[in-house]
Amino acid sequence: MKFYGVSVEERKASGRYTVLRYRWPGLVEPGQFVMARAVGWPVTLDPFLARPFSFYDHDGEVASLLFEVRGRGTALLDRAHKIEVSAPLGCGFQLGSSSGKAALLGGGVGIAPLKILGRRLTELGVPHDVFLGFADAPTAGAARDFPGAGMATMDGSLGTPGTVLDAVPNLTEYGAVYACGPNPMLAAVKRTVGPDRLCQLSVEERMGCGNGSCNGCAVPVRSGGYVRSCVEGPVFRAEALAW
Amino acid sequence: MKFYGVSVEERKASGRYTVLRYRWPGLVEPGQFVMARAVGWPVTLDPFLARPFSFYDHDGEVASLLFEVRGRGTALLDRAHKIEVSAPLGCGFQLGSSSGKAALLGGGVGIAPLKILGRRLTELGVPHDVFLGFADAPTAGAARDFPGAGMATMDGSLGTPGTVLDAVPNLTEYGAVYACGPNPMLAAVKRTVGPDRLCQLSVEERMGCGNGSCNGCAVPVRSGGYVRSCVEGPVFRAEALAW
Amino acid sequence: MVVRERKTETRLAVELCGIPLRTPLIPASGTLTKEALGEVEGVYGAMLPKTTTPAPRAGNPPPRVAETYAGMVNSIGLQNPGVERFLEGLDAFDIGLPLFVSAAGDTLEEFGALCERLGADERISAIELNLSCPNVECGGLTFCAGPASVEEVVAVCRRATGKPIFAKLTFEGVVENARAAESAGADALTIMNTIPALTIDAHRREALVRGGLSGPAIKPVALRAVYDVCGAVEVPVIGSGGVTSGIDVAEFMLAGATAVQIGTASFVRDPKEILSELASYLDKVGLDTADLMGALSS
Amino acid sequence: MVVRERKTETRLAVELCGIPLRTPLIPASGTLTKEALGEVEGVYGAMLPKTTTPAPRAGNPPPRVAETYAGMVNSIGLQNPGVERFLEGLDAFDIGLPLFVSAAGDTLEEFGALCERLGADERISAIELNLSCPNVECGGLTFCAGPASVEEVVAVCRRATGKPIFAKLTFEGVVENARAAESAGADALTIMNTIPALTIDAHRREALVRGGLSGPAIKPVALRAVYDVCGAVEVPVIGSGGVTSGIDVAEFMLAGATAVQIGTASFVRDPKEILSELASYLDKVGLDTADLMGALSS
Ligand SMILES: Cc1cc2nc3c(=O)[nH]c(=O)nc-3n(C[C@H](O)[C@H](O)[C@H](O)COP(=O)(O)OP(=O)(O)OC[C@H]3O[C@@H](n4cnc5c(N)ncnc54)[C@H](O)[C@@H]3O)c2cc1C
Ligand SMILES: Cc1cc2nc3c(=O)[nH]c(=O)nc-3n(C[C@H](O)[C@H](O)[C@H](O)COP(=O)(O)OP(=O)(O)OC[C@H]3O[C@@H](n4cnc5c(N)ncnc54)[C@H](O)[C@@H]3O)c2cc1C
Ligand SMILES: Cc1cc2nc3c(=O)[nH]c(=O)nc-3n(C[C@H](O)[C@H](O)[C@H](O)COP(=O)(O)O)c2cc1C
Ligand SMILES: Cc1cc2nc3c(=O)[nH]c(=O)nc-3n(C[C@H](O)[C@H](O)[C@H](O)COP(=O)(O)O)c2cc1C
Ligand code: FES
Ligand code: FES
Repeated sequence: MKFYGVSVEERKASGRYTVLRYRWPGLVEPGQFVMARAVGWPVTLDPFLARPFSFYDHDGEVASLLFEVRGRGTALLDRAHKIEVSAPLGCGFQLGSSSGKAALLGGGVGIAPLKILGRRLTELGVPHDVFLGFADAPTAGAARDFPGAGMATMDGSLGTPGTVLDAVPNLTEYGAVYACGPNPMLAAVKRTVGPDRLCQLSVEERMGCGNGSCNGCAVPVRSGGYVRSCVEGPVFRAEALAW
Repeated sequence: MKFYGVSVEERKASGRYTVLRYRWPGLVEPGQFVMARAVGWPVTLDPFLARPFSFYDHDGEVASLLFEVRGRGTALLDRAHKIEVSAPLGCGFQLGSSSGKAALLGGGVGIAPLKILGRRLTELGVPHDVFLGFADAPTAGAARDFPGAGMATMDGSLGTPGTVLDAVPNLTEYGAVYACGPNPMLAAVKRTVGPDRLCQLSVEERMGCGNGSCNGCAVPVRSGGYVRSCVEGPVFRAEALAW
Repeated sequence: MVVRERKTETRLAVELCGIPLRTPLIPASGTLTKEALGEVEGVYGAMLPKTTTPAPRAGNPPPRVAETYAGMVNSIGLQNPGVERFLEGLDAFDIGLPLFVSAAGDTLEEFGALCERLGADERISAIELNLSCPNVECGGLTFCAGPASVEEVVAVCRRATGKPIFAKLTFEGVVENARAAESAGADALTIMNTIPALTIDAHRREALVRGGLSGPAIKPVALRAVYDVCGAVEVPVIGSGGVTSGIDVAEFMLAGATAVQIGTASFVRDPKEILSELASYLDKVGLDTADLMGALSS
Repeated sequence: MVVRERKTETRLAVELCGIPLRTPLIPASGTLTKEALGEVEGVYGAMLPKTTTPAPRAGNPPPRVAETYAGMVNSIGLQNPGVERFLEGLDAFDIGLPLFVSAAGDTLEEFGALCERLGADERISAIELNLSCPNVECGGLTFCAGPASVEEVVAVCRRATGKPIFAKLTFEGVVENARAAESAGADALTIMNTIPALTIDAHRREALVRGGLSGPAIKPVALRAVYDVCGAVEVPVIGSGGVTSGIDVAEFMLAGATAVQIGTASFVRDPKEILSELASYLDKVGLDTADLMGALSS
């Protein structure tokens, strides 16, 4: 796996999350991801593996990531001046099939790919609404980057009390649903949306390599067995997943 | 082993070596050493072990180390702003027994402990001469910190051609010899000085812990078996060593 | 420039069971996907896809990978589409290099039949028998359990094909197993596989991945296994386990290996860098890879 | 403040073979010298000096240690002054904690005689039998070679002393050996020791240290060994291998360990930090060490 060293051009807080910007010319599709780590030589042993992050935004020249500091990998990224990235990876959201208005649902750091997705849908002239779910008000600070988005917080301190699904007034008005967040949220979205509408989910599974080599990021599929979320995903049609 | 984080206050080149200075109040004896590493959290895995370095100088408040970049550990130290040190470790040179003039012999980075040793001998009023041996002229740049020292280079480009022993005009005029350098040099010093004069050698052996716990830094002794160079040494009377 | 490149080529080339390899590097089975072949051009001396089994295997449920200090634990469970679909897709791995195939069965009969099937395929230069996967229960049989079972399975495979056979062994009892594999007719030995390990998530208080440890952490264990085996057998040894840098490759060859596999390291760095580190090392010491083999002063 | 400290004490305390330990941490044999005891006040629940043998041992020639990725390889060769001088100096380790002593012999008779000698010393609370040092050839006998030899040596020691006996096993065949040690009367098992390994200096082209790998690198291997053994025996298990942080300690206890040894990590960090990480973890999850043991949800 080839990693490219890039300099962090900007780092800012967004709610409780961090947004990093770095120069990254080329094409990026919404829902694609990067494997990233703070710079190390010749490899970092501590932590050993790079970490997957969705593209938060990309304007053709500059990419940004939005992430939550969870453990060692993100803690180091949070203070790194130079990072190493391998990208763009995976299959993103399919934007082609226009079927009316789209709903974009994000939970927690799962909001990340919705930014670039919204940008691209706007470019394509696809009408869409964004709905975000957070644990509490401080985390919900990240919603500022999504003007006009509907919002829910689990503790009820901001927006609708409950999950992101509770923030959607009428799910049936949307012809397509795009969602990213913890797997239990995605399963709930799949159940709620039902089989009749286009529903695409960006799943989160532990990764080893990020380029399809290790078979580590297995996701069970309806057709039997597992597929790799880093190559066949991370975005799947809801009906393809066996959960 | 407890490590203390300290900030590097000054870093300068000395010939091909690096001199680092950091605040270190307390007592240090010439020949004692530190275990040091670039800062890591909670431990550094890369490299894993801290590295031993002689105190180069210490004025009661500020300590300095002189080192050669050899591998990963010293490469990281060479660019670190914060380092972690455990010190002072080991038994240094015995300065008590005055027996006339002393010769201080250093080879390569083995010159390190001679700086603080010379300072202390001067304070004690012990007359002494310093002799330094280097591979070549660029390395010999480190001699600038030792005004008046005799010098030899292996390639003959500066000072006497040959080893540090070749730089000493008349070894018999010295009542005591202190030496530090690669083990083969120390063995040669021991042979040349002979059994009749006080001869102390600071040896270099691979270390695990630096505080006597691992028995890794074994040096063979005349009395049989091995002793730990980090606790019983690193300075030994030449006659005690079985080489 | 052409001259210099030629020189590098000869300098890196090795021969394994009569098969010329441009470089001594081989991807470790299960660590390089066909989708990533574009990234590794010029690095390897042979190709080696993930282990194939007679029938398709779905593999183990997630989580399948977890990180550890300087390594990772995996429990993939030999996910693969089965030998027939594997062979249909094999052309993707045919990039002009000798093609080795890793094979595993649940029974002696399966091993034999698989080797016969693979042996009949002209694209395949050699078969690596995976006798050492820690993540599958082989129908009660553990083929690496001891010299007797190793000898039995290698003998069956030997009878099934005339192609070179490499026996990939685990490090437990590696020297006895290596002797057994050699005497049963293995042409080379791949030493070693992952080490059985477990990871736990203390915060969730649950076991995470029970599988095999790989990566830099295990390098000195694999290096010892290679060294010991090279002292005990005549057949060539292929090193595998924790190789992370070009210097590591050199160490395995100094220990006696003829070729060296790169697995987990390729997830965290570009294996091209490993090859160029090896080339720099050879320049520095003034040797070719072929001279390195077993060239430890002692 | 006194109240809070008291609370931490109970929260950390464990009982091992009826011996109360203030904390579940024990220094791994061979990794803490008496000269460094001042640095570790309050950290450990018991003391455990380096292995003693009947006669003095000079140990192996240098180099004895080498660094590896996230670990080190050592080949000390059980350097020690022999049991008599060891006992003369033992008071230095008597710092008000239960005192465990590690013992090794070359023969069954030596093991028996040593246990009798140590068992007669009132300062000693328990004896850890080092059946797993990879760095000495035990007069042709490898006591960890298999369940039969483990059973034999533990039985001999069991007859020699009424003191609690811990059998320290290597990870090869650890489950069978653990069952054998238990059935021969071991009161507890220490799982595990270092893993056989080798380091090579590629630049000098020489083997550096052939010995045992320890440190963070081996943690997941030790964790699996502990987990598997805890599932197979009734006696308490003491974890050893790669423990580097308080979270690691918790993982070993979740895997079933009653107490946990700190070895190599103490060379690179202050073990006090490990204890306070453990205390923070316990605060966070709201448990005492005693509740952690084996408390994996599955
Ligand atoms: C395709 C994909 C896209 C992602 N995009 C984003 C993103 O845009 N922003 C963001 O903040 N996070 C994202 N994640 C999750 C992110 O990868 C993890 O938060 C990160 O790996 C944690 O690393 P760490 O070293 O900080 O934590 P660690 O110390 O490794 O782990 C902390 C905790 O996080 C959990 N965790 C670790 N790795 C993963 C993983 N791969 N998947 C799920 N849980 C994990 C574990 O339960 C662990 O206990 C994404 C994950 C995937 C697979
Ligand atoms: C008591 C003592 C005092 C020392 N004082 C100084 C000093 O003042 N200045 C200085 O520059 N160096 C000193 N050294 C040597 C210094 O410790 C090594 O140069 C350093 O550990 C190399 O670390 P590295 O990571 O850069 O190299 P590594 O990558 O670890 O090794 C590079 C090469 O250096 C050699 N090496 C590594 N560790 C040691 C060791 N402990 N002893 C001998 N050779 C080793 C090996 O042959 C290796 O091939 C001292 C050593 C000891 C034991
Ligand atoms: C994700 C993963 C999958 C693997 N799959 C296989 C496999 O299918 N067959 C096999 O023989 N070895 C397999 N291995 C073992 C590797 O081929 C290799 O022997 C081992 O990982 C040690 O080398 P490394 O440390 O360089 O990775 C796998 C290893 C990893 C990490
Ligand atoms: C330098 C060193 C010396 C050791 N000496 C002994 C010993 O004398 N007896 C013993 O039973 N184990 C000995 N060990 C093994 C440790 O006690 C411990 O079981 C092993 O190192 C694994 O734990 P760790 O990774 O925490 O170090 C030694 C380990 C090291 C690193
Ligand atoms: S992360 Fe390795 S295959 Fe997906
Ligand atoms: S370095 Fe560990 S005893 Fe000296």
